[in-house]
Amino acid sequence: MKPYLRDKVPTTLSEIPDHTAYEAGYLVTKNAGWRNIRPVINLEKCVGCLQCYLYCPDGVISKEENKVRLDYDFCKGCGICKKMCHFDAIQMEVEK
Amino acid sequence: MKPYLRDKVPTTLSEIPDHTAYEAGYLVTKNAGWRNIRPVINLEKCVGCLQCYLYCPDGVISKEENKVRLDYDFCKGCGICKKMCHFDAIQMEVEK
Amino acid sequence: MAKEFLSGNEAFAYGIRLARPQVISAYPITPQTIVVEKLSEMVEDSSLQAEFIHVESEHSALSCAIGASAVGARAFTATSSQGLLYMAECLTYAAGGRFPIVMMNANRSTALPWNIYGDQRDSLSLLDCGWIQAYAENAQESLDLALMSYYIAEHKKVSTPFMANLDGFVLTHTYEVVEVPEAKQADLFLKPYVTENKLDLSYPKNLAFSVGPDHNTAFKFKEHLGILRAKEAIDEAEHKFNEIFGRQYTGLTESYHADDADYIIITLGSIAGLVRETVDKYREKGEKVGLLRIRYMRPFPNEEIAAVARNAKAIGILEKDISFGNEGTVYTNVNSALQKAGLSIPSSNFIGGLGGRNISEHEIESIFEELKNEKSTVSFLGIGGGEE
Amino acid sequence: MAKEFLSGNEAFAYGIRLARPQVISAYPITPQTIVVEKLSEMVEDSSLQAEFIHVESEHSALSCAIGASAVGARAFTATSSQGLLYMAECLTYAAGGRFPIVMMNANRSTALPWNIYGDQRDSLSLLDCGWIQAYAENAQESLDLALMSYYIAEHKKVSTPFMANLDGFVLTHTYEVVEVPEAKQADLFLKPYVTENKLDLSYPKNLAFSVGPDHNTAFKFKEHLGILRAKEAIDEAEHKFNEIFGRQYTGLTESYHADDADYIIITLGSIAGLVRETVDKYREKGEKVGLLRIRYMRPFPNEEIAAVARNAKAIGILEKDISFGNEGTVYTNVNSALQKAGLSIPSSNFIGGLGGRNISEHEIESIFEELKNEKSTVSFLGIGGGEE
Amino acid sequence: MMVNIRWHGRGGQGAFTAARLLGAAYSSHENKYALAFPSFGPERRGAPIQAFTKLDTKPVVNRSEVDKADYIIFLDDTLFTEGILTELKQGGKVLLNTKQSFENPRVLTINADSIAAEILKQPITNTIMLGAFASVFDGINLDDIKEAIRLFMPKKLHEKNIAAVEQAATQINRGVLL
Amino acid sequence: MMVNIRWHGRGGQGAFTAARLLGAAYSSHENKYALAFPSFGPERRGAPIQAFTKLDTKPVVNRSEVDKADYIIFLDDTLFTEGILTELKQGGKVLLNTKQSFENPRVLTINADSIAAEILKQPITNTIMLGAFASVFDGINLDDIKEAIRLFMPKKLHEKNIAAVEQAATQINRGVLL
Amino acid sequence: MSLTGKTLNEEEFFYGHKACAGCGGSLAVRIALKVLGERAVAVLPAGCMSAVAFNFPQLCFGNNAMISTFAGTASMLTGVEAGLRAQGINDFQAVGFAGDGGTADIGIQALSGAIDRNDNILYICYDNEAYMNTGIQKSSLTPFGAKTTTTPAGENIRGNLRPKKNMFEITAAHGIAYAATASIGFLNDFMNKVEKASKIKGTKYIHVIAPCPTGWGTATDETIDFAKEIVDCGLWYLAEYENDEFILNYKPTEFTDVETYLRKQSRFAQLTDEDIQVVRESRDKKWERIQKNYKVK
Amino acid sequence: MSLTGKTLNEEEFFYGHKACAGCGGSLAVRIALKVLGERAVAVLPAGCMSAVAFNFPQLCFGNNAMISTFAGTASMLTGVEAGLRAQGINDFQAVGFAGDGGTADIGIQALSGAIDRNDNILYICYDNEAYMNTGIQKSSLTPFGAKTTTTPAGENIRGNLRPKKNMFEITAAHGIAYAATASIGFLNDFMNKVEKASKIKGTKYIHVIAPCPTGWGTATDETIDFAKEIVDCGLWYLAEYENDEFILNYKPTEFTDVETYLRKQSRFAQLTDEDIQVVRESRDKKWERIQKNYKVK
Ligand SMILES: Cc1ncc(C[n+]2csc(CCOP(=O)(O)OP(=O)(O)O)c2C)c(N)n1
Ligand SMILES: Cc1ncc(C[n+]2csc(CCOP(=O)(O)OP(=O)(O)O)c2C)c(N)n1
Ligand code: SF4
Ligand code: SF4
Ligand code: SF4
Ligand code: SF4
Repeated sequence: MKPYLRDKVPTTLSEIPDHTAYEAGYLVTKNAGWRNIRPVINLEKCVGCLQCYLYCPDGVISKEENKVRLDYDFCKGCGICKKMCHFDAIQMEVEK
Repeated sequence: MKPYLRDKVPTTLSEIPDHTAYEAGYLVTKNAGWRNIRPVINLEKCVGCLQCYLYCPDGVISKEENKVRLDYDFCKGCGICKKMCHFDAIQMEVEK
Repeated sequence: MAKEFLSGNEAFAYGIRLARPQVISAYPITPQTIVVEKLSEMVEDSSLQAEFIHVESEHSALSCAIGASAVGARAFTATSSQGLLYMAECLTYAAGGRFPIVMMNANRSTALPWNIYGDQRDSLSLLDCGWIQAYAENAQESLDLALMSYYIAEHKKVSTPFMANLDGFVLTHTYEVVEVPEAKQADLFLKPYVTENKLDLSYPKNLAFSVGPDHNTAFKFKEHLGILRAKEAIDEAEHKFNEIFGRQYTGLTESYHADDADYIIITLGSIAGLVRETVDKYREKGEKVGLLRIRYMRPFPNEEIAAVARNAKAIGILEKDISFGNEGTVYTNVNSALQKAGLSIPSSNFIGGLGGRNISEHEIESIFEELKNEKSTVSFLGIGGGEE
Repeated sequence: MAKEFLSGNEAFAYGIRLARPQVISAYPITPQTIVVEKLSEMVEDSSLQAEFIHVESEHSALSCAIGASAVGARAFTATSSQGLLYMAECLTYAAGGRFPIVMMNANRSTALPWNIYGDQRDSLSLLDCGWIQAYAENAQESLDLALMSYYIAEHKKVSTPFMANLDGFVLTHTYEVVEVPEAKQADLFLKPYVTENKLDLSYPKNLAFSVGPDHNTAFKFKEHLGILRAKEAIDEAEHKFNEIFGRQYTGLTESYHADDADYIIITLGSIAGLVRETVDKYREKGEKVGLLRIRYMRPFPNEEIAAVARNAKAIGILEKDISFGNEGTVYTNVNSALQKAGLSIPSSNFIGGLGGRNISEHEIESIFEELKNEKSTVSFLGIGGGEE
Repeated sequence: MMVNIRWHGRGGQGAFTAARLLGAAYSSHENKYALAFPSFGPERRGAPIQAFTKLDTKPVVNRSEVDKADYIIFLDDTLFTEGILTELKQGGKVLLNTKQSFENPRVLTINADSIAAEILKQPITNTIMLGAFASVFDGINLDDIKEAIRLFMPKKLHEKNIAAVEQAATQINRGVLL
Repeated sequence: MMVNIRWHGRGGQGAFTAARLLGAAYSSHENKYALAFPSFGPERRGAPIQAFTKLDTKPVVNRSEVDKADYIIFLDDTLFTEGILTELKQGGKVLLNTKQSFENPRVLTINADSIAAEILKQPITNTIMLGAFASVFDGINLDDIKEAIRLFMPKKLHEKNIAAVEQAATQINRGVLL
Repeated sequence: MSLTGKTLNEEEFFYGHKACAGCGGSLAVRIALKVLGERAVAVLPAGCMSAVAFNFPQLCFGNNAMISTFAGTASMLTGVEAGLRAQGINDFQAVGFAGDGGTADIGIQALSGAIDRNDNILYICYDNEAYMNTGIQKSSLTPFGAKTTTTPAGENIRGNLRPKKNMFEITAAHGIAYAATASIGFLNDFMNKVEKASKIKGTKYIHVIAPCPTGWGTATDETIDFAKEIVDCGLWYLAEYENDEFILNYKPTEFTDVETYLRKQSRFAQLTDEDIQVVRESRDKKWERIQKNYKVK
Repeated sequence: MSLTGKTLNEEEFFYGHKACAGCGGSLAVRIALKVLGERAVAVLPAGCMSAVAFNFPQLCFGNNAMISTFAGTASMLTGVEAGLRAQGINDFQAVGFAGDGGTADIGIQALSGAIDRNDNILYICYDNEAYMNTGIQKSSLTPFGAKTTTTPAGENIRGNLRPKKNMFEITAAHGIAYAATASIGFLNDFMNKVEKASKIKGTKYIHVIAPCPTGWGTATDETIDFAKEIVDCGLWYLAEYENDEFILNYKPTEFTDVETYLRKQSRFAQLTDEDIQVVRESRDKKWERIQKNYKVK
């Protein structure tokens, strides 16, 4: 199962589990703040070779209709995807 | 240095060392009591091949004038020396 | 129930078999080995269905037990002395993770100097690590504790690992008559382990995680509550145990003529038998002395101690332990109980049995005599008091 | 003396360099790493002549130090938290062998849950293992302790390993102004290590041996005496230190307006600074409150505590620690000191800072307010009291 | 009165080095004291991090991170949001490395990136922001900062960083005027 | 009154097994209690060792090795010296496996080696000495010993050992008459 | 059928973690879990990968996962595997992900024990060549010449003086059921090895090179490049051990220059030409032995 | 000149100890010390050899010697070596004597670390094939089929099911300076290996088979016979590793029957003919590999 953002952040004594055990894949913060540059995919150029999908350390690129899609909530802007794209379909742009 | 029997057995609080450190090779008891059979060397037959000396686990056989000598204080009567002697110079005898 | 002639180690192994652990991982160390050897025989002869893992060290023994417990299996390990120290990291880990593992510890002196005989420095030096700590007096209690331990450890309110301590050699290697319950009865007493504290293939979990400054206290507080609540679970277990097996235990402590005594020896483990016999002798002479045997060091019996001490003129704590640079650890704990209860009575510490030194009946008598001076002192049996 | 802007870790490393250890063996762990990294830089740049050993674990780190000390070399190691627990077996070993190794411990919470921040559960849970335990308040004291530690540990009457504790992050990673003594002066203060407790090629020894029941107590008693006598050695060291460097320390404890105070907070480590400031505020208002800072947990300052508590109406023990199933360990020890001195005054336990939780000035005030109730309670800062 | 400075940067940008240099520079004087510390924990490359400097005329004993700061300094404007202003004490100021300009008088800006590119030839702005701070904050002067750079940074970096710091001091002044 | 029995043998001779069988046999009865334990520590092959049995009509609580014994039993006469007699309680007896004869009425002898050779076909004398003890000590009868052998020894050893025990019981009686 | 981006499980199991931008280790973990799927039960010791993923309430594994003690990866895996099996559960894969320090130093006792028992577990060492989570200290897998905080480079010493321990051959010397080396620069190879391993019963060990931009002093977008180059220049190799045999999976026709590889990383900045020659020679010596003892596939 | 009974140092350094009669381990320690002489500084972990020799006030080493923690043989040796060197002392030999359990199980972390650092120490493992001091429990060097107290033989299981870990090849896979196997049945070979090792700088590992009559269930006078036979029947071999190369020192012209070897020991009493066939086949497989990978001298 892919970890995903939850609404509820356990904080009170009773919400905190009795054991160091909790639901798998429970996310409460994003990683978008890590970026000062962001990858932008040019879907025109993308041929769906999936190299970016495969090599993204954060797994934020997913397959979509023979091309790829990027989850900016969790992309850290490392630039690997751009480097892996042999079709020049990804550009890194400065964050605003 | 070969460990050897000492007269003094430290027992009082002041004789006991301050650290877990003491003179090397300090013996206060013998092992003769371990034996119920004892090796007896027939010096006539002994040719000084030193196999018993070499293989005695307790090191109680020493070289002496081209033959060997046995320290009964520490021999345990295992019988290895007898087995190692190709010249039948060692016999195991029942202890009294 | 069958009557058998068993050593403490064997009795404990019989109790563990009745508890049906699913994973056993242990590493040999004198004087614990027999319990593990017995269990491996039981696994071999199929009288116990368990995975028996030959681990490479005690750290691995407890790590393995933690892994097994983390998937919801009932796990057992056993160790002693150096082994307990070598797994210290995992002790804290298991406690913080609230894994109800049971461990038998054969109380043994710790190096240096090396010594394989019984004293209680090993377990008492790790008293703070979050485990329930019980001390058995004899082989029967060892067996019964083994069975009860899982009931208590796994209790929903408790979820805390359990260390059952048996005095090395004088208890672990000494044979006596033991009643061995039947498996059927044991199954009535102890149900299979059910928990949400586990990795679960149908409901994935993340376990044994990090918690930052904000919430860390909450986890530690809950861990503390868990072990405090063991007290109720112990009462519950002992009550049920009595119903099924007809033997009643007495909770965190056992009082023997302590309630109305002027002079009380507080102690733990197998030496209590000899103290009890000595109390009888004094009582025959009409002297009001008593024994309070600590059965559990954690949770600590603060109330029980205060209750008997309230009427006493002096108490003596006899323990096989020294916290270097201060005093015996049991003594420190008992003193705190008195202090919190506002009881200002003389209490003295008698440190004995270190490295397996024998504690004689005569020495126990001399403790009672010493208590009559109504002073607070710390002394080593056989050596005496402080520096001078 | 040069004035430098250093973190606690760096200051400690500077102090160690002045002490000229011959063998350094350590394994990385947050928040200790910096002290080791600094020392490796010093070895690299030749400002320190020592063998620097990259060991494979903390058990090996201390084993290696023991080996070095066993041939008469001055040895240093450092660790924290999990690392301290992982080497627990060697702690007891070094103490029983009377090897005057110095170790810096960066106080950090212990897993589970994982947490890298500062609390004192690591060292306090291993209080009984026979080491001298000191707690520094700030970077200057860290440096000075590093240098004094060898003087004390190696003192003929002491021969006991020394653990210097620095609160993780708030002390180890926090930069402040520190006076750094010069090497020449330091050499006046601390002489090379000379001992008979070593393997010696000109006079062979057998070390680290076994001792059976008969004599074991004697060794344990001597070990106990050694650490008790550290008190004199500490006084001696601090006196000499003052002569040479012009800074005077105050032995096992440091009293700040505690002698005539009605309400006293007893605490240890870096939080003392904030308590001191709070005491100032109360004193300005004319309220008689005070601070007793414990500088050494072993040997334990029984007399010092009794002396200030004698005139107090209530005392509060503030510590970053909990012994699960009972109370904070410092509290237990302090209560025993009171009990032995026959002082029946209310004492309360305030457990704070677990897993690096901040202790605020406001909370310190609330402790003083709570003490005015003159009751004995145990509570967790931020959570409160017992079960309900 | 204690002055609290909070630094914001990303793992790898040197925010803590600046915090430390500031503390060292300030406390080099008689009767001036400082504490400096990073936000604790492992610093992950790219992750937003903080660092702290506390300055006072008596020894600083409160070792905790403070909620309300006198100055909040950003090495990177992608970390800045207006919400941060609520974390300022009254009269407190934000110092921001940015190309943009802000209307808010509590936000002082400087284009540290361009100074860095020009003088340091590297996108490292920590000492530049330190220089900017020194010219804004009365309690410290530029020479102390330069001295700290000489004492605590590798020798080969001295010259450039001192130049950058000087440049920053002039530019932030302009920033304030905006 | 408690009866203390001490066994002397060498590592590997089974002295402790005998001690344990005795305890089990005795305590199989209502209101009879026993403790049995070896001399603690690793048992080295060949090394002289001891084992202990304590018998009583109330639970035995004293777990320590006793200095003075009611019976001292030797599986091997090379371990015996006359000095040992001082470790007997008044009225106490030594049981000795030996070919020799002793004048001392406190020393009861039996040639267990020959019984072992004859019946067990192995030089193991522990059960034989146990049988001898049973016929000397009133508190226990031979049947209890046989039952303990059946319960605690591997099945294939039952028959021979029971035969050996019976033989021993008759022989030691003769020994006493000497 | 061999695994590729197209055929790989689309689910993500390692997501939202706080690893550095461009972290190679996190890619190794992510990909391995995609191969193993939801019935992977993961154990991670202290180290970057656990530190970035288990910060309650931010829990970044979608499958079952737990942190182990630093020394206890393999022994906790053993317990997990035995514990599930003891409950009659068999369709799962117990997998460990440990760093180089956690594997080759403190964790080797437990790993060696698990291999010796032939426990049915998969142990993956992501090798970033130092203790990274604690801030780049030397481990026994730190290569010769690398600067770390405990092997500083200065006037007297130019970084780490010891060669890299060969965990692959050490596990092979245990007679392990399956061992392999890999690199995240060659993901298809890695994926297929993980898949192959998951189908073998007994203990499996995969050692995957996973560059760490933070510790190596490289740009975040170069991680994969270095993971490729280290193989191409011959300082790492792709191989397997099975049935008592070593197999080399890939032999570069010609090695690229190690100097190029080294000079780009700031951890090697201080190396002299002689140092680099030492690296080159030890590489050649290693390849001689590979040539001799490995079957080339 | 090779060492023999005639040329060996006449001094005894291990004397008066309480090892069982006929103990093979004690012979290994005794002989090694006679080779190394009075400047040997010995470290022994918990185990039979320390347990029998260090009972204050009965101290049975004539040279400098100490007990280490069970896991800490190698790391304490490292400290001893570094500590003496730091004091300017160089003419000594730091030597460890550890049992099979202390070496291959709990001690392997420290041993692996010491080899990795190439510390100048000599580590001798006396292998009696089980944890003997605690009463014969299985270690990872217990051979297939052996009965121990933790691998009991009964209706369901016939003793230990796992093969013996190969410590010699594991240390070799570390690229150790020198490693060797030996047996106390071939004392001259053992003596010469100890002597050779003492002259090599760096880490040296010697693994010497040392039968234990108590644990093997054999007569006290047969110790040497078994130590010979285990080599003659091919279940053990005499070899060295040096300069990246394996060398076989001795190849029996024809193997004696393993069955004869096994049947005489009570630890193997329960083995069936099929079990023995398994032993035979695994021996042959091992020798095939030796044939292939070892240089025969
Ligand atoms: C017993 C113990 N010692 C030390 C540590 C501290 N520690 C945590 S992670 C870590 C570094 C891990 O390095 P590595 O295994 O190489 O993984 P990486 O961080 O590089 O991913 C260390 C030393 C610990 N948690 N436990
Ligand atoms: C940490 C630790 N665990 C367990 C022990 C107990 N112990 C002492 S000696 C020993 C057996 C040693 O076996 P081995 O290393 O094979 O040597 P041997 O006794 O066979 O000579 C064990 C398990 C210990 N001393 N320390
Ligand atoms: S920049 Fe890095 S994290 Fe973002 S999508 Fe590309 S590879 Fe993934
Ligand atoms: S019998 Fe054994 S101990 Fe005695 S001399 Fe012969 S070999 Fe040595
Ligand atoms: S330090 Fe290295 S290994 Fe750790 S998270 Fe960052 S990039 Fe990954
Ligand atoms: S048990 Fe074995 S190894 Fe130990 S002393 Fe006896 S014969 Fe030697």
